[in-house]
Amino acid sequence: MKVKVLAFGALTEILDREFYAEAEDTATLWAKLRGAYPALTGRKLLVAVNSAVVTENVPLQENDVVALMPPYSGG
Amino acid sequence: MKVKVLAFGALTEILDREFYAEAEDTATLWAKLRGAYPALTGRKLLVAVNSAVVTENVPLQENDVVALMPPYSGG
Amino acid sequence: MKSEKKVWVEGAIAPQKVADSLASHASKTNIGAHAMFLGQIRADEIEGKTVRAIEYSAYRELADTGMTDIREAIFSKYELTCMHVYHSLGVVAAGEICLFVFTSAPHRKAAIEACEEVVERIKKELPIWGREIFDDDTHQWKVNT
Amino acid sequence: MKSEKKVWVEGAIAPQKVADSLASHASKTNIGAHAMFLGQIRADEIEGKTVRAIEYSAYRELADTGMTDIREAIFSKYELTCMHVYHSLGVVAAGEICLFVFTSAPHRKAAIEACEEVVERIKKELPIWGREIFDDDTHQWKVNT
Repeated sequence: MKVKVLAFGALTEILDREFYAEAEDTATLWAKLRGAYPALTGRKLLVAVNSAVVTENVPLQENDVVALMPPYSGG
Repeated sequence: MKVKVLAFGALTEILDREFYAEAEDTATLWAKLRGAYPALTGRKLLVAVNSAVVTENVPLQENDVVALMPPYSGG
Repeated sequence: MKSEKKVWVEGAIAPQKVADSLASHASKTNIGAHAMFLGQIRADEIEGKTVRAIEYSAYRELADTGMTDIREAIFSKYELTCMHVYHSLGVVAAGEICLFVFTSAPHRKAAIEACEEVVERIKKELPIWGREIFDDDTHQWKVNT
Repeated sequence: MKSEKKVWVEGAIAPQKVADSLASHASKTNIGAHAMFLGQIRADEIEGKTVRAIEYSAYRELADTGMTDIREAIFSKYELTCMHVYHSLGVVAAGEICLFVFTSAPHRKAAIEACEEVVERIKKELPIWGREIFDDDTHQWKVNT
């Protein structure tokens, strides 16, 4: 599946803010990115698919939007 | 002892805001006033002598200032 | 920081005072959090009559001492940078502000908790009385809950 | 009262916004208490460098949903009259305001508790990130405690 990936916060120093990737589920996507960018290893991460936070591995559909988010630090 | 009496809040509808009275202690003062102004009977009261709140009957000195105060309602 | 401050305001507290007080803290860059409380006069309906204003009076001498006690206790208890309190005397109309408590601290917990404690202590400990004036010009004395 | 509100402010929140927001509530004469929280950028010193600003970014779509959830939960839990929240995006300098939470209610307990809960939930639940910019133009990503 080709999905759109959005990166936020400190992750934007390693990844582009927005790019496309191929993956069947969110766990595979993150594993692939870690393989390509070793600096991602060990990072705390929140994942949202189509603007809803997911807490487990979820299968991806074509054109899904996957957000990769470090811990929040607003306020 | 001649003392200066200050009345506050709802008490000012019964007593003058400021007047002089003769009494040996705070309990006697209040009893005298109740005798003269029956509308005072049963009123909740805080008493201060020379700008310090007193919670028991205290003897009065000549020229003391006695404040008679209903429950506070600021804020 | 613990010095005497002017507490009493004749009539309503202007909303602009809140902005001005806040703006004056921009140079204190160790502050991370401000907490504010504002009391506003409610147009309560009581037995068919509506409160149109409250007239506040105080035993100033005792209230000033009480405010100093509160200030000192709050500064010993919380890690605060500043604290400002304004209370109206005289007539304040419904919809207007009669109390403004403003605490600032490096971190939010101290500012928030101090602000709330100051509000509670002011209501409980300061010799201030409110006379509720109704739309037909009758009145009754306010009772704090 | 529960309708969508504008939350995001480009750059710092002006102190005047606080006065204007407060003044606009004078006509709501069922309000008896306002609670406010303001976050201000601290010039923290970290390893000899001083924070001169924080640059905020957010995942807007998700943050808007989160803010709607918070608003609805707070209005169900507390007897509130209004609630306003403003959060900066972009660069906010040390000493400037980056967060403004404003709750109003007939009685103080609801206003104060709601305000504190909103602040905590915003920090915990909204996808916002702060990049601390030092005086030598290096930076680090803020971590909420």
